[in-house]
Amino acid sequence: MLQPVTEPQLAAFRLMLRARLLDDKFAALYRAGKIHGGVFLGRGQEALSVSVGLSLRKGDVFAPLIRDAAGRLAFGETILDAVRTYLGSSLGPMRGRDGNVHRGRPRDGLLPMISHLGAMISVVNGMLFAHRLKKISGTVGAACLGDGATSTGAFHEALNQAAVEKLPLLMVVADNQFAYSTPTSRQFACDELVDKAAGYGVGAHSVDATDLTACLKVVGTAAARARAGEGPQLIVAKLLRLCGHGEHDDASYIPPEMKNSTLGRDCLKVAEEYLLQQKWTDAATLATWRSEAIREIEDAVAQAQREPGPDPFAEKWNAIASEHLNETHPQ
Amino acid sequence: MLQPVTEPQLAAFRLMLRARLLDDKFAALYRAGKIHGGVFLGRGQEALSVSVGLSLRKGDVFAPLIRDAAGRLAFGETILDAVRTYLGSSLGPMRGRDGNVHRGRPRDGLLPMISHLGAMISVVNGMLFAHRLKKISGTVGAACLGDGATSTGAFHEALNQAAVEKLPLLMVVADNQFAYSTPTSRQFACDELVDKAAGYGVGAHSVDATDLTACLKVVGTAAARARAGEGPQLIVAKLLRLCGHGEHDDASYIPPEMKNSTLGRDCLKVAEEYLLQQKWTDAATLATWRSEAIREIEDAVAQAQREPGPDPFAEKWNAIASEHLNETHPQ
Amino acid sequence: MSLTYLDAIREAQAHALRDDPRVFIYGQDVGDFGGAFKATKNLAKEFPGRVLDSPISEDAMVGLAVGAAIEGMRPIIEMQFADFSTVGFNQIVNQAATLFWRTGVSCPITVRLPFGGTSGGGPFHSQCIEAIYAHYPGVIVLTPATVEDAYSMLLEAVALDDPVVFCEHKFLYRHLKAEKLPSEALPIGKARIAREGRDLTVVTYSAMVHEALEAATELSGEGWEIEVVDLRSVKPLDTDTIMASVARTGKLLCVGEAWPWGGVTAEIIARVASEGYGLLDAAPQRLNAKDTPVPYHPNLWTAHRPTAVSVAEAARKILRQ
Amino acid sequence: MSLTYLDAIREAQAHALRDDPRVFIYGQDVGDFGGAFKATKNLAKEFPGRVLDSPISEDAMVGLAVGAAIEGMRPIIEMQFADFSTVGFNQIVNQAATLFWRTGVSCPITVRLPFGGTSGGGPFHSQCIEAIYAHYPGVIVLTPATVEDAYSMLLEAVALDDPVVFCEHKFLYRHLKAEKLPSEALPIGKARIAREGRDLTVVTYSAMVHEALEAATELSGEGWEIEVVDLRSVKPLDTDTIMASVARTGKLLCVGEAWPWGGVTAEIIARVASEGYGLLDAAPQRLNAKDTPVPYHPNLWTAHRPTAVSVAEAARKILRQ
Ligand SMILES: Cc1ncc(C[n+]2csc(CCOP(=O)(O)OP(=O)(O)O)c2C)c(N)n1
Ligand SMILES: Cc1ncc(C[n+]2csc(CCOP(=O)(O)OP(=O)(O)O)c2C)c(N)n1
Ligand SMILES: [Mg+2]
Ligand SMILES: [Mg+2]
Repeated sequence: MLQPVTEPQLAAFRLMLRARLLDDKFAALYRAGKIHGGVFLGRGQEALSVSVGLSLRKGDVFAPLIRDAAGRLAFGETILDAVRTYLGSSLGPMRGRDGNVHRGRPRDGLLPMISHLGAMISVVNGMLFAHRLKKISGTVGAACLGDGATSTGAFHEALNQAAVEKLPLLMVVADNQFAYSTPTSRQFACDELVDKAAGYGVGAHSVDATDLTACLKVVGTAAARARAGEGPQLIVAKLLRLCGHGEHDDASYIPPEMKNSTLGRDCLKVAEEYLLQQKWTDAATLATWRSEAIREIEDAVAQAQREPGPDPFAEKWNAIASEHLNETHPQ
Repeated sequence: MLQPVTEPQLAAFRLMLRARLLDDKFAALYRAGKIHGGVFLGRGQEALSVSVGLSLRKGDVFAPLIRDAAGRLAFGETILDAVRTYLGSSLGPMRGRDGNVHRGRPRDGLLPMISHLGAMISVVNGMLFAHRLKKISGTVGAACLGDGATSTGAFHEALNQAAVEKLPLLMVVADNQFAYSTPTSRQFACDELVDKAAGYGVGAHSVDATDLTACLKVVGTAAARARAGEGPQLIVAKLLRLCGHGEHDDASYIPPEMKNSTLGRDCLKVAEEYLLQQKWTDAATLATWRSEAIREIEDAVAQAQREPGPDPFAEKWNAIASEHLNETHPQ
Repeated sequence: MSLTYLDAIREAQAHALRDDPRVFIYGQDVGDFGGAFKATKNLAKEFPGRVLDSPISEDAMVGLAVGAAIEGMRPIIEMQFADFSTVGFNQIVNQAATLFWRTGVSCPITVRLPFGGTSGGGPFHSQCIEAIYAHYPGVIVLTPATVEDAYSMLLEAVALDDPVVFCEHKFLYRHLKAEKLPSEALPIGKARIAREGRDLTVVTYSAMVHEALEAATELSGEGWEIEVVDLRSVKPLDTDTIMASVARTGKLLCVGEAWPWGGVTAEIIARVASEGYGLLDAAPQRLNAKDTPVPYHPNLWTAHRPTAVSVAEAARKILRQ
Repeated sequence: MSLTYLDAIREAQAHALRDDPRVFIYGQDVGDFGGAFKATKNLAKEFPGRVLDSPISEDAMVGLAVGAAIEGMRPIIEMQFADFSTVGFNQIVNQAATLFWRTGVSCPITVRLPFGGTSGGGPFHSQCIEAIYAHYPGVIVLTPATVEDAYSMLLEAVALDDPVVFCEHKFLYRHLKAEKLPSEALPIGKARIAREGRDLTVVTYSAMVHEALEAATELSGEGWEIEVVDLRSVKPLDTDTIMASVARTGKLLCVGEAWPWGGVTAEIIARVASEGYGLLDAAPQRLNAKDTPVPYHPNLWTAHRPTAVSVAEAARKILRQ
């Protein structure tokens, strides 16, 4: 007998599943040589990422990083935007100018990351700061980061800036044990990354990122606190990256013991088992969800593949917005 | 009846006094228009600074900042080096190429700061790291910083780097309540800067910088721990800057209540009273020290003023060390 | 009433804050203190909540500005010295400068850089680093040389839909005076003929305009008429005005206070040589600072950067060919 | 045995580590993993404790190198991509580059920048930013174009007493092959005539040397003999070799993959125009990437940077004058 489907875990799981299947598709396309450049997956990070996306509302700000397919979908990014960007369609949000995970729609609060780690956080601050100046209240902004990127000066300056301005920033750190091949022991020396919170004077939250229920709860609480005006909230989530740094990387440096530990659990599997065990859903429903998602993804891929790539002759080769200057000073 | 003069406070006080008098002289020269560019004083910060300098030995590394006249003298910098640099003598360590507080002798472990705040810390790390590679053990390095400079990305990256490498770094933060005119409330939001230590996994030490005895003890302990291989030590010292940011600044933004608080005490006066009260010295001795220091300073100034400034025609206008390239590729 | 270049910068900011609710100022000590150079004096009081002290975090300062710009604001960032912008460099050239091209969303931020040499400034408080910004696509780089331009170009910078690096020369801050602020101005992207002449074109910008003018006065005593072109904006560059001047004089000297390699002077000579080759009747020359850090001591500093004397000397060499 | 450009870089580092106990390597993932591009493959194992993973802290990475250099070491820093060096920029241009001039103590560090465009790289993994480093006094900037130069110039870089920014082109990493490593080489600061010709001098560097050579082959079919000068080092620049070539051909085309404003091509044209004006019998020209971020999509990327086709086209325009 199924419980009412209003359990938040259910909606979250469905998004995670979609994200995983989307990632799987990108991996397949990569192997088939259909994608230019790198492919970066969020495998194992979906529970955290979806929780972040779901904690946000319209009007909020989201700066995902490379492993946030789930959070993006939860925040409202379409599968088509993702696929078009990966396949370089000129109709995608980046028009072939940028690719893969470097996509976004700033006007909708979804920031397109630049590659420099840590650089998006202060941009989120700026948007939240502008909200304050414009007397828009009740919004929050989430910035995602990895364990490795906590070593950047940009992270430090931005988190401190948010703390000084008491901005409603969710600083989400996915401590997935590796920065590319570099283990955390070569990245930081504190016991836990969340120990940094006190040094900035921000809220501190830890969570097991393999556990969807915990993620929803902890991220939700943090978001509520930020929204209530309690200032920035640092969330540190622990997990293991269940893929290579990118699809070019076999991650053979990850020790098997780690893979076999609780940390190495797949949050999607854990959540699925939990939902089934709670009888909130059943295998048939999950199969339907899966096939629906696959169809949507396949449709998007088929569509994007039919779409034209960018045309260098039609391209406006102007980096600046001031049209009058482009006219008076052509390249 | 005087106690034996081996009390470390006595030697420290004497250096503080020399630093204060040297600073006073620079201030006077500045007012008289005899100095090109800015003058930056350590007034009120001598107890901390001298403690850092005294905690170091030959072979150690010291990266002083703008308020470290006392520490420099304690580490072995001569008054003449300071005066020559401020007066632009071509015989000084910077040969008129750089001035005022931007002086040092890297080969002697005394780093000449670049102005970019936070930038010297990782350089100290590099020297300590080289010691390790060269199998030199037992050395430490001290890097000084202000409350304001803790907001720089450079500080964060370097302290984290030292922690990861477990380098014997003394990270000395003088929380003197202001960064130029900016109060700490606009600089950070943690309760105490020392709360940052846990987030880096480094030793934590707080001290009242108006109290010489405390400074000597706390800095000495921290240095001993670093020297014993316990990794970086963060020392946060509280005081009030008893001067302008530079001598061009009247610091009228500092509230009188703050000046009149315990924080606003002059460490030199406090130390003097304590030494007299302990009967470790007497007024006559102090007067002698003072006049000896003044004489040395005046002699140095007289000498540097007689010395030639740099000659632009004799100057080698080459920024690179590779002589063969300078020859084959003259400017 | 007489206004300095610095007053003009303050007034332009006051004007922008007054006229446009989207404008705010963010930088170290810009609030109650009014900035290290007093360029924001009294503005925090006049415009409460819109002139804010930042932590010493150049990277985050610029990042915040970009975010605010995405939300439709028009932030002005003050760097305490241009030299320190190197630690905010990434956010300027990779975040702000790429936003419009990548997303179609414009990034109207103005980053004010107090730049250039003053006596006793030394290696880290004197730099002229306009070229490193101009090298990147997506950035407008302005270098006003007069009180009037400091005012009107800063206003225009704030109004532009692109990231602007506004290089204001510290040496000119209190040195230059004008009677009143202009109500009209050349648009950004147009160079100005600062002095007309027929024998040689000197193309320059910022503080060096005044050295060039002084040299021109000196040379007029020797019978030479020097035309001085003040670029005003180094990116975009007004190639047309330069070319027209060179067409008249046939001779070109480019003067810059920055280091030589890849500086404004190199860019201009490259343009004139490739696009206006036939206009030249002598080899174009350039005069820059020496290729070393900027020295602290006035003896060295005066020899390091171009001055009226060295400009005149370089001009004579070309004229006598 | 056949060696790639990447192999050459690895071998040079192995050689330096073997011969000189002062050498160590520090960078993200350079240790057991062998680096993002495998340029340090197996070196951590071969040289225990001397090839170390760094945190993601470009500023501190360079700072550490400077400190170690002061202590007499010869550190090699690997940036994961040149594009990320912007956040280590300050330590390179203001710390490392000024040390010798300020103090007389040399600063022998080598900063390796995997740079340049590859298909699908996009705006932040493709940049050619040699010019921003070359603009600053105190830095040597190297841009090897061949397997042999990648090897010998990296060895020389490590041996030099100055900070070296070593720009190794990612496109060449696996693309170029050689039979063996050289035992002799031109010194740094000397350009190489990559192909002799009498009709036009094409001055270029790094990956563009190969585009220029391809264009030259194509043009030889049309009866033109193109001389291709491979700069090897963009600072210092070998003006003599360029001038001598231009003296022979009378015509100059400069090609660079970097953005145009103030790039290597501007610097070269400025030098030739001012020092070798009489040698030219046509306007010198330059061909660069377009002045926008580097596009991700191959369609755009191919149009953004110069290629053999566009080099040939630009050359024809000059030749037909
Ligand atoms: C400033 C900067 N330096 C280096 C890189 C190259 N880089 C890209 S991802 C990565 C590892 C990131 O690790 P982490 O932050 O833990 O995130 P994860 O990949 O584990 O999600 C590195 C070093 C970069 N993008 N930016
Ligand atoms: C990166 C950088 N930004 C700005 C400055 C300009 N600046 C010089 S000193 C100073 C204030 C420093 O305050 P603090 O760190 O508290 O040291 P204190 O002067 O109080 O000793 C500032 C903003 C700088 N030197 N470096
Ligand atoms: Mg990670
Ligand atoms: Mg302070």
